[in-house]
Amino acid sequence: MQNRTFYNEILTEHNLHPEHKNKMIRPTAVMRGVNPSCGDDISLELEVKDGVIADGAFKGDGCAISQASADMMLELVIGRPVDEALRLKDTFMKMIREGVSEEELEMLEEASSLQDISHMPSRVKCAVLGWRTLEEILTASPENGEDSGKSVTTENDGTGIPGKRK
Amino acid sequence: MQNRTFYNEILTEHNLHPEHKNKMIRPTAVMRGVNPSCGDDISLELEVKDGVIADGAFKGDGCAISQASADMMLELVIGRPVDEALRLKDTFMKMIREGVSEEELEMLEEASSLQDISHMPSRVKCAVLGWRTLEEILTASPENGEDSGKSVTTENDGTGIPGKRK
Amino acid sequence: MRLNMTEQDVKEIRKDFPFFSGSDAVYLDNSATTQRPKRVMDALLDFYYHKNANPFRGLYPLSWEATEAYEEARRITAEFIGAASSREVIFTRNASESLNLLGFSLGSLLLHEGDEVIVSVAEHHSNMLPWRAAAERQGAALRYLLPDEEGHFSVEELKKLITEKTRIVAMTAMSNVFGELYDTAAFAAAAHEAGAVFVADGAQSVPHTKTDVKKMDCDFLAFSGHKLLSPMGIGVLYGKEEWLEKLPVFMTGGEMIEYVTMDEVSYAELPHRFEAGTVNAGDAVALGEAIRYIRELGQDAMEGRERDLTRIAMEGMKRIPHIRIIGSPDPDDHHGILTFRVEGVHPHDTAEIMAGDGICIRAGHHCAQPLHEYLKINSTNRASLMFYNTEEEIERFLSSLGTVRRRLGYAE
Amino acid sequence: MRLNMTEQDVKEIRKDFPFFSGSDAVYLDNSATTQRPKRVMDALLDFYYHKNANPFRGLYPLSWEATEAYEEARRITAEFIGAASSREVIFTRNASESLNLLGFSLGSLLLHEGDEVIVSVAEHHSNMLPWRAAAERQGAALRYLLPDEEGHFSVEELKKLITEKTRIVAMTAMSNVFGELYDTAAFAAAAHEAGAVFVADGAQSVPHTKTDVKKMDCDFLAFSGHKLLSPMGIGVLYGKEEWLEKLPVFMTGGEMIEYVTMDEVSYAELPHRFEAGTVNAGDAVALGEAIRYIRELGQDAMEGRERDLTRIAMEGMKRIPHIRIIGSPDPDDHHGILTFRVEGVHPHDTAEIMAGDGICIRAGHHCAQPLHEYLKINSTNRASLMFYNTEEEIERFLSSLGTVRRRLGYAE
Ligand SMILES: Cc1ncc(COP(=O)(O)O)c(C=O)c1O
Ligand SMILES: Cc1ncc(COP(=O)(O)O)c(C=O)c1O
Ligand code: FES
Ligand code: FES
Repeated sequence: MQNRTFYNEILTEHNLHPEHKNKMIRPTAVMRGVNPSCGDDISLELEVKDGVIADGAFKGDGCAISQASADMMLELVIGRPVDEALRLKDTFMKMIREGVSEEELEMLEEASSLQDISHMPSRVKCAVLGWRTLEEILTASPENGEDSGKSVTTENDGTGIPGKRK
Repeated sequence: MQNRTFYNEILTEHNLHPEHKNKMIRPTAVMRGVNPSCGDDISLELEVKDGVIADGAFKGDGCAISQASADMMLELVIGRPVDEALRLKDTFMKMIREGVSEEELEMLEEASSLQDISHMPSRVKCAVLGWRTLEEILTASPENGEDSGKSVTTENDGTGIPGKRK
Repeated sequence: MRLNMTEQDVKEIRKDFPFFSGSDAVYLDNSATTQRPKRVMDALLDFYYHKNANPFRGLYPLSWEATEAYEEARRITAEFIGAASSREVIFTRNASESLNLLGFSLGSLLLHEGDEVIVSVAEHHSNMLPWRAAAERQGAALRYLLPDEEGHFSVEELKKLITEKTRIVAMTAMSNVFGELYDTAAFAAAAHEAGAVFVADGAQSVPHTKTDVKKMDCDFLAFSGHKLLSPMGIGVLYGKEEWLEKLPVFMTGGEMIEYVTMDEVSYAELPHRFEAGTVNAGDAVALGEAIRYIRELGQDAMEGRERDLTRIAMEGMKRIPHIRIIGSPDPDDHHGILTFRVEGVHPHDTAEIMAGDGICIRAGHHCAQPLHEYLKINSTNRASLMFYNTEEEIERFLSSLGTVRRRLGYAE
Repeated sequence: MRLNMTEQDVKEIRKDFPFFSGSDAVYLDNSATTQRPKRVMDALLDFYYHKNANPFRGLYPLSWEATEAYEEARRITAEFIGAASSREVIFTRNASESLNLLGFSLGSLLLHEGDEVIVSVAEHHSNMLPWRAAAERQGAALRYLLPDEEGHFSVEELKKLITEKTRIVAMTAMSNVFGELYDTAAFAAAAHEAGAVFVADGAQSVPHTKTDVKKMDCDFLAFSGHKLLSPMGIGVLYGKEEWLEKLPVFMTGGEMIEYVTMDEVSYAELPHRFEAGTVNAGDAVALGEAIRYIRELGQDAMEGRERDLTRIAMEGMKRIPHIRIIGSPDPDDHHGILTFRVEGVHPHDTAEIMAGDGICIRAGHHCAQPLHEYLKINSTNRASLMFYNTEEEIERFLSSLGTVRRRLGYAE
């Protein structure tokens, strides 16, 4: 376990001083992501205009990893077209599941700092919570201002977590 | 375990050729003794007259030990007063539980051949089945010709059997 | 993986089992419980000495290792019985707990007033009493499937017994009295045709023949580790995922929840929702190791060896006068289980006399008392073999058996 | 029997535990499960290698030895908790199974429409969900006994909660979150006064303090072997004989019957009628050995040692800024259990960071989610000590804990 290095400056900075947490935006879509085993949840808000993520924010409680990951994710996808954001999501998931090339890693910008999470199987669910919620929001109702009432969990999505809630 | 010697001639003789099994008598009292775990049971019949066991017989199924023991018991108690039979019962039980003196052993006549049963804890219940039924019949309704409807079991009378049905 | 197993091989194999070096008893009560190879117990110790923590509960590496070891045991068990995924494998204490879980949960799911449950009359009490209790709780009726005199069950008979009220058919895949292996797939098909669920008791079949739950097409299968070279604290309930998803939970408590508030509770994913409280990771890991050992020996070789020993034993028994063997006259129907009576001798005396010769066999009803009632026999003796028994041991068994009547005073 | 236990003694004692020689982790999750002395596992091996047979089932000497070993474990367990006889000791898989047995059997015996069950809000899920399920099945209602902010429960509050409809009061003898030991006798007396049955959860209390069920006057007591230096497959349900005699059976099957016909069944004597299927004799024997070991060490010495360590740990924690300890401010109320939060840091991050330093502590709700809901805390960390922890380990724990906030980016 490389915790000493894992809780690095990028992560702690995004956790303690998140850019996009509790920010006021005019969301066109809202979705909740929940990890019942730890009781943590986030609520992700996006403003999608003409196929582009114009703005985004999140609320909620969670560990440093989930909070920082959501913040880095928003930093990365705001201003990008929906399909590009979804591709970045794929790359992020791939980074955690099987690893990616240097090139792909660079595309993830600061979010790439989470690559070692794969060695911490119990925390994968934290790192992917924001991303899975993003995926759901974008594929369920990309242009929709209504809260679909659905929510997402990353505790049984087979992201390679051994044990209980695979 | 001294089985080779345990199934000795006295025992096998009383088992294969019981003197008192299925004998026709005019019983004044009848009682059933059952060992549910092996499914075996005997029915003990006594003809008690003026405080003396004038005659006795048994029916039923069971292992060689239970059958021989019941037969030896009847051989011993027929013709004796009720209180003497009960004292012999006490001596028999004591022989199995803790051991008895040479003198006491002799009083039991052939029934003393069962003394080593104490080394075969699972078979104690067999050896005492007849005796416990005798005790019950003599203390419950010594002079009574009616079947009391009760029955006896030796599987949970704490005769020193370890385990299950003590 | 061995393709066959000779007497010489077995003498080597027995060195894997510390029990045999410490005892010269002839252990022929393998259907009750088996002995255990050293490597199985070593795996247990390795878990307790190097990976021990409460699985699932901690974030620290040790707890993850414990979780991994436990889940790895589940995966290997799933593979061993041909389950579609390890979500279909629930660890229990023993086959009895597996079947009670079903009695309670499947019973309450499927049984209503007037419904029917079919069990065979040859069931072990553990696959009979839970259904009787379930039927009683739910106001359903129990029907008995009866075998012929040789212990064969017929699918036709089952079909005759099935009505539109039949909800559950529970039947052993291999009888612990007859030793016969039944064609579970055929009985399951008859049940399914009528819309009933088929529960197979694999306590005897899993240790003695290759198991493929897909081929058997049973909806549930129960078995015990301790009859499969493993410790006494672990059993398995296999269930088809679609059924497990519908099944109400049984025991509740730690580990089997997703979240609990003062008013609400939501249960964990399969298979965890059926495993309340701290899991028996140590024994599960040992079961995993036993399965690895069995696969290395080769299940076909084991089964072949048991067939050979059964033939030798049964032929020997047929040569001894006054022996009555229960079930089929064909040794290949017995899978190492030889239930018998010595005429004129009470089975407890037979077992006692043979115990004096160091032969460990059983006397009684082998937890199948209704079968004995049906066969109109008070009790029987049973010798049950395992691949690790030797021809020498069979000889000792036969020669002791041959003297029983004489030692009880019969001329012959 | 030791009268006290110094740091030096403990260094010797740790040599009894193979786990410690193989790991330099600081294991502080003892409330979840403990480590095991070699002699406990040796007793297990001795059983499997030299006495292994299915207890109760055979007439041959081996089976009697197995039975004797199992029953001897029961006797020593009965003695250890002050039971009147070993008929009052039922072996189960773990505390959870013991409590589920009660939920089903005592629930169906005592609870009717409109009746009430009281549990404390601090109960482990295993002593809460079985009662919620029982209440739901029987149409009864569940009431929560609430503690004050420091984790103390009051008998007065219980009396206020009890009505003439209260049938069962189920309460832990020691909280796995607060670490506080409750005066079971006083709570039981309040229950008894109202004619209710008192069920004590001893999962945490039995390993950490001398148990005398007569003094506690509880009607039932549940605990687990794996929290008591034993393997994971054995638990205990103690019950007063008069109650056990009335209690309907729970699981059915082999071993727990007297006789079975096709239509009738009669159950075995106490305690066997509550032990369906092959018993876990191996783990029971190991539990017996663990109890012997504990008695040799001396329970007072163990308890004293745990009190000393708790004081050191708690004083150290109080010196670290931004640490909030849950429950009583008095170390003597904690019995080795220190549940806490690092302000501003999510407990999973605290546990993860400390795991990186080799410190094994817990994060989450410790299977007491309703208590966390009541305390309005999402989750917490928990360090739980055992007599075998060292002062050095407490130092390592404290120094790691002192760095958590800094490593998460806080200035201090
Ligand atoms: C056919 C069969 N079913 C069920 C059982 C019950 O297994 P266990 O006692 O391990 O629960 C046994 C063995 O005792 C058995 O032979
Ligand atoms: C207070 C309390 N009760 C019950 C349990 C349940 O014990 P087990 O998981 O061994 O069944 C535990 C431990 O997990 C506990 O701490
Ligand atoms: S621990 Fe809950 S999201 Fe990380
Ligand atoms: S075995 Fe039944 S009386 Fe002896």
